[in-house]
Amino acid sequence: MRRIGEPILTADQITLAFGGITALNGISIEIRRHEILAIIGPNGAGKTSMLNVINGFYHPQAGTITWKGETRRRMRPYYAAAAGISRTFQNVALFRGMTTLDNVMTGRLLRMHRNFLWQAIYFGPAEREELAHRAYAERIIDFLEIQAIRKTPVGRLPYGLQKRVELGRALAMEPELLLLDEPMAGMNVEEKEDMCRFILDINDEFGTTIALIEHDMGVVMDISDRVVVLDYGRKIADGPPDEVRASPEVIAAYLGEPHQREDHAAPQHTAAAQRG
Amino acid sequence: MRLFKTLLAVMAAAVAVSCLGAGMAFAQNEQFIPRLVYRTGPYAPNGIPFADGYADYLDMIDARVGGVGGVKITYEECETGYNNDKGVECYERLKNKGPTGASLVDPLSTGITYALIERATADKIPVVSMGYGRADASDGAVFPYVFTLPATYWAQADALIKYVGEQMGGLEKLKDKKIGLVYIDIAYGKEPIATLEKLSQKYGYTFLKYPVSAPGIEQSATWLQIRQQRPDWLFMWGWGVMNSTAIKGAASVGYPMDHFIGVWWSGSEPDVVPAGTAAVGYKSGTFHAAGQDYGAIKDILKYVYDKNGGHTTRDKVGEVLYNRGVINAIYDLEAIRTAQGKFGKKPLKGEEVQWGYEHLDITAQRITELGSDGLMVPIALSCDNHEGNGKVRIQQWDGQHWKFVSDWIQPDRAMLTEMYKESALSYAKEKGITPRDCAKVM
Amino acid sequence: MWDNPEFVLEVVIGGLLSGIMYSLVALGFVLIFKASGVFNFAQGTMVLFAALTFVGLIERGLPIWMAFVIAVVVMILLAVAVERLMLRSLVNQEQIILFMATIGLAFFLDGFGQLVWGGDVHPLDIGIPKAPLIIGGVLVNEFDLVAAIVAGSLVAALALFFQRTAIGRALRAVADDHQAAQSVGIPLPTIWVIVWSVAGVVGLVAGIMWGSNLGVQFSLSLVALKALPVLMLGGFTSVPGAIVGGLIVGVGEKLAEVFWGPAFGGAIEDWFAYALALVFLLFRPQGLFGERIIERV
Amino acid sequence: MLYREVGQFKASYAADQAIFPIRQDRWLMLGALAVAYFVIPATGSEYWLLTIMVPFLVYALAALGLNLLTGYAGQVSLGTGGFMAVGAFATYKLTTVFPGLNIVLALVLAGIIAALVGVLFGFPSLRIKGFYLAVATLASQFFLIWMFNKFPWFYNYSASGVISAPPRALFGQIYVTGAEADPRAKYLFVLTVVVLLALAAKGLVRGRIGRAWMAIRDMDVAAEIIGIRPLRTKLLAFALSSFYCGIAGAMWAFIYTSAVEASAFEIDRSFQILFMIIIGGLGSILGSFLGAGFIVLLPIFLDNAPRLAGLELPVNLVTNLQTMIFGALIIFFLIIEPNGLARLWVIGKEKLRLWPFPH
Repeated sequence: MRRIGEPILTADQITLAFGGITALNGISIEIRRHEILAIIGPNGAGKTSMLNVINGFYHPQAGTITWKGETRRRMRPYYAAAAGISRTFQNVALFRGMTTLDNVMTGRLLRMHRNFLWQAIYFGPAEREELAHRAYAERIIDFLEIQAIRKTPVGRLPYGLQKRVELGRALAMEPELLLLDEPMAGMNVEEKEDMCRFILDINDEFGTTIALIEHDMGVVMDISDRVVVLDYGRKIADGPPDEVRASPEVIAAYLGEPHQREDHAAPQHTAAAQRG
Repeated sequence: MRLFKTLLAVMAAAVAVSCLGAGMAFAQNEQFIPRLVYRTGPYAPNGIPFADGYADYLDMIDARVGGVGGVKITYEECETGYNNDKGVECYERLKNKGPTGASLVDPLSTGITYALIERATADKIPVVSMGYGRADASDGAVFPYVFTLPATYWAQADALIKYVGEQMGGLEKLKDKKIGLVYIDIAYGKEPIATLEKLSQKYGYTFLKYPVSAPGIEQSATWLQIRQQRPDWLFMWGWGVMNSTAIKGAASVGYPMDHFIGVWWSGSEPDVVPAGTAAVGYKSGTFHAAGQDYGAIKDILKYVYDKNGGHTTRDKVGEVLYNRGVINAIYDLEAIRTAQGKFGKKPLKGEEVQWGYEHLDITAQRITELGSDGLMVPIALSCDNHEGNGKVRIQQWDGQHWKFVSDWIQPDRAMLTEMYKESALSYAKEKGITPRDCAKVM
Repeated sequence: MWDNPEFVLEVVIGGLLSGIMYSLVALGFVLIFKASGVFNFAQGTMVLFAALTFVGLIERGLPIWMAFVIAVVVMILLAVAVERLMLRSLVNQEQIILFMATIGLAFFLDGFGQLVWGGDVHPLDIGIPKAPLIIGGVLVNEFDLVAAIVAGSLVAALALFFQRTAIGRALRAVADDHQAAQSVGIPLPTIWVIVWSVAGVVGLVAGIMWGSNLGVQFSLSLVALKALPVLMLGGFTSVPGAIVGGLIVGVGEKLAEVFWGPAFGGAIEDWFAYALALVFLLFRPQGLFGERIIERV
Repeated sequence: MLYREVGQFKASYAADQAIFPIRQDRWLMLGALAVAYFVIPATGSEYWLLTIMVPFLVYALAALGLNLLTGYAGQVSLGTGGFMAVGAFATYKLTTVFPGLNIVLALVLAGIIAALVGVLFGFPSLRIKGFYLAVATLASQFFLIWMFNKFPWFYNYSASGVISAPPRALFGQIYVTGAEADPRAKYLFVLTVVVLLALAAKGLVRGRIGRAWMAIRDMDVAAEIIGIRPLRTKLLAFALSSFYCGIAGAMWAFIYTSAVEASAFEIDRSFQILFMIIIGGLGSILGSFLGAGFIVLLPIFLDNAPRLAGLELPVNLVTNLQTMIFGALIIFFLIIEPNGLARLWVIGKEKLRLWPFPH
C-alpha cells in the first residue's frame, strides 16, 4: 500500500526566459515520493516549460534542481532518463516509423547493455537479453491493454491509442518519476476513464511517483494528491485539491478563462514536432 | 496487383540477363574484334570520331578486299562511356564472341587499360593501348599481352622537351627556363610527371605542375597562377571538356598560344573548335597526320561514303581523332596479317594475334602499300619492345586545320627503355611475376 | 601571399566572378527548393538540356533571340510535363522521395538531350568578348565581367518578381507554409509549374553563360556540383544566400587553390569549397540565410 | 492460399523475433541461398559471375552499409564512395606492406580503418541535419578522393596512381584476388562475405542498436529524452556503415576490377548507392539487395535487350534510350510505391496471402 514519502525532486527558484518572455519566474516545486502531483494553470502559464526544465530539455537561467539528494544547475535529458525520470509529451512524440512493440522496447534501451559485436552475432547473449526485455515490454503491453496493436506501426494508430503507447514507452523505462504532459488531451470520455485508471494503477502497483499536467479539472481533483497552480510563470497555489479549489487567487486566475484545451489540432502539432 | 506485376517484370528482366555472355552463332571464316567505344557521356565528343574512323576503315577493308587474307573482319561496338567498370563489362561480354573469340582489345581509355591488363593476360588476348595506358607496359618481358605502340606518354613528354629545345636553338638553352604542365588530376594526367621531372634534372629547367581537378570545367585559379608564374613553355595533359576550357583559360590570361603544347589527346577538333579564335596557334603532339588526302582515307570515302555508308558525315572524315581511329585499325589489321603469315589465313586466336603484334614490322614500303605515306611512320615491335620506336610530331591549329610545324621527332629511347624496365620490374615484384626471357622467345 | 597585393586582388576578383557563375546555377536549386521543398537533382541536367536546345536551334539557323524564346518555351513545357507526370503523383511524399524522383528526371533528360542533339560538342558564341582586360595591372576577364552583369540583372529581375508580382508573393507564401498557399488562392500545381519554369529559364541563362565558356556538351551538367557548396553556405531557401554563398565559395576556393594549393600538390579547390561551407554550417546549421530549424516538443 | 500463415503459431518470443517468422519466407530464403551457392556457380559463365554477380553483391554490400546509416539512423550521406576508397586503399597498403597477411584479416582491418574515418567525418552530423548533412558529407567524399589521388604513399608511388590487387589466396591455394583466380572462387568468396555481413546487419537492426538508430531517425528530441545519446548513436552508425562500405570498396578494387584509381570511387558512386537504397527501400536489409539489383542489373539488361531481340541498333542510340527508360522507371516505381521495392515485395506477399480470393 503506497504512502506519500519525502520529496524526491525539488525544483528551487527556477527562472526560465526565452528572449524577452519569462516563461518561469522563480518557481519552486517539490515532488514527493509515491504522490500524484497535478500541475495546472491557464494556457501559457509555463506548465510544459516546467516539465521541460525538470527532465533537462530546457536549461533554466537561474535555480537548481535536486533529484534524490543530488543538486544540479541543469539536467541533460539522457541523464534525467538514466536517473529514472521519464515523461510523455503534450503532442505525442512517438517514433512513427516503428511498431507499438518497438516503441515500448525503446523504453528498455537504457537497461540493455550488449555491445554492437554481440548485437551483430545476435544469437546467444544479445538474443537472451532481447527476450528478457521483450518479456517486460509484453507485461506493459498487457497492462495497457494494447496487445492487439503490438505489431502496428504507431503512425497508423488513432490519437488516443498513440497516447497510450507513449505512456507504455515511458513505463518501460521503469521510472521513479513519471511526468505526464496532458495525458488526456483530445480524448473522449471512455478513453479518459481508461487513462485515469492506468495512472492510478501505475501509481498503485509500481509505486511510481507521477507529476501530470491536465486541463480537465474534474480529472485533476479526482486523481491527484496535491495540486500546484501556475499562472504567468509564477506559482499561485500549492496544496491538496480542495484547498486549491477554494483559493481565491486560483479562482481569479481561472475566472473568465473558459474551460478550454490547447490542442484541437493535435495531429498537426505532432507533425510540427516531427519536423523539428 | 498491377504494381506486383511490374515487380515481377523487373525480376524477369534481371533473369533474362543471364542468357547473355554466351555469344551467338558466327559464320566460321570471320575474325572478330570487340570495339570498346564511348559515343555518349562527358567524353563523347572525343570518343565519337575515333570510333567512326576505326569502324569506317574496317568497313572499307571488307568492301575493298573482303577482309584480311580473305578472312572477313567483324566487329561489335560496346558503349563504355569512358567508365572503367562498364569497360570491364564490355570486355567480358565480347571476349568470347566470334569463332575464335576476341582477337584483341583496344580499351580506348587509360583507366580501362589498367583494369584489363591482368584479365586479358590471363585470357591471352592482346591489349592494344595505342598512345595511352601504362607506359612501362612497353616492356614486353613483363607485359607479354600489352602493347603501347607507337609511343607512350613518357616518350611523348621527352619528344615535347626535344621540340622545345629545338625551338630555342638547342636543349642546353632550356637551362633555368620554366616549363609548366597543366594536367587533369587523374591517373592519365599524372603519367608524364616522372619523365618531365627526370628531364628537368638533366636539362636544368624548372618544372611547374598545375593539376586541374576532373572534369576540369573550372580552371580560373590555375590560369591565374600561370599568369603569375609565367612559364616559358606550357604542356597540357587534358581530356574532354578540360582541353577547350584550358585553351580559353590560356587566352583569357594572354598566354602565348604557340608556347602552349598539348598531348596528342589534347590536340583535335573538339578541343579547339569550342574555343573559337582563341585557339589559333595552339599546338599539340601527334603520331599521325590529319586530313583527307591520303590513300587510305580516300579509299574510305570511295568504298564507304560514295556507297552511302559510313558512320559519320563526309566532312568529319580526316579529323585528327578520326584518322587516329583509322591508324588504330591499320595497326590491328597489320598485326593480324603478320600472324596469318605464321598461323595461316584463318580466324586467329588472341595468343596468335599476340605473336603477330610482337612481330609487327610496318616498313616504309608497307606504308606505301597501305596508301598511308605521310599519314604514319614505320614501327617495328619485338618481344621486349612493345612500343616499336614510334615517332612524335608537333601540329598547330590555324583556325581551320591542324598543320605540322615540326619534323618527326625520335624520343630518347635509351633513357625510356631504362625507365620502362625499372618500373615494370617493380610491378613484376609486387605481382609476383617472373619476366619472360625474350632471348628464348622466337 | 601578401607580398603581391594586386595579385591577391586579382585572385579575389577572379573568385568573385567565378562565384557569380556558381550562383547562377545555385539559383535554380533555390527557387525550386524554396517553393516546393524539392531538392532538384536534375537542375544540372536542365542547364545542359536548355543550353543544348538553344545551341541546337542556332545551329539550325535561327537568330539568337528566337532560339532563346523557343528554348524558354521548351523549358516551360518541361516544367508542365514534370508537374503533370511526376510531382502531381508524389504530393506530400517525403523530401528524399521527391529528391529521388528528380534523379530519375535527370537520367531521362540526359538520355533525351543526347538523343535529340547528339553527343558532340557544340561551340556557342553569342558575341561576348573573351580578351583579357588589364586594369591597373590587375587582370579582369571581360567575359566573366559580362557574366557577372547578366547574373546580377537576373537576380534583380527575380527579386522584383518575388517582391512586386502577385505570383511572386504567392510563391513566398508557399515557401513559408503550404496551407498558406491555398489561402493565397493559387493552386499548388500552378505554383509548381511556375517555379519549375522560372528555374528552367535560370538554367537556360546559366547554360548559355557556362556553355559559351565550355562549349555546350554533356559535361555542362556537372556544373551542378559546383553549386552544392554554394547552397550549403547560402541556405537552400534563400535567393540572396545563393548569391552571397557563390561569392564566398568562389573567393575562398580560389585563394585556397592559388596560395595554399601548391603546398598540398594542388587541385584542392573542389573539396575546399565543401570544407569551407561545412565550417559555416557548424555555426549556422541552416546556412547563412536559410530559415531557422526550430525544435519543439 | 499459397502464402498462408494460418496454423503457424509462435510458442515463444524467440520464435516471434526470428528473422523470418513465417515459414514460407524461411523456405524462400533458403531456396535463394541454395541457388546462390550451388546453381549459379555451376551454371554461370565467367561473364555472368564476374561482371554481373560480383559487382551486384559488392554494390549490395555498400548499399547495406549506407542503409544502416541513412535508412535506419536517418543520416543522409553522400560520402559512401569516399569510405569505399578508404577500404580499397587500406587493403592495398596492408597487403603490400605485409605480404603474408591473410586476405580476410586484411579486409577486416581495412573495414576498421574505414570505420574510424567514418567516425571522424560523422561528427558534423551532431549539428547538421537533412540535405545540409548530405551535402556536408560531400566534403569527406571530395577530400578523401583527392587525398588518395594526391599522396603517392597510398599507391606505392606508381606512376599513375592506380592500385592493382596482388594475388592473394585463401587456405593457401584457393586464389580469390588477381587475374588467375577462378571466377567461381571469387564469386563464392564475395557471396560468403556479403551473406555474413547481411546477417550481422540484421542482428544489429532488430536489436537494441537498431531501435536506438530508428528512434534518432524518427524523432531525435524524443530519443534523447528516453536516454539515447545522439552523438554516440550517430557515430556508431557512421562507424558501422563505413565498415561495410570499406569492405565493399576493398572487394571492388581487389576482386571486381582488380585495378582501380581513386577516381573509381568518385561522387557518382556515392550517388549510385544512395539511389539503390532509396529505390530498394530505406530501412530494409532486403531493400539494399533489391535496389542494387535495380541499379546494376537493369541497365545491363536494357543495354543487351535490343541485341537479345535480334536488333542491331547503334550503341549511342541504345545507351541514350537505356538512360531514358532507366530514369522513367525510377520515377514510375517511386510513384507506384514511394517506400521502395522492399515495400512492394511486402505488398506482393500480402496479395499472395489472400490469393486467389479477392479479400
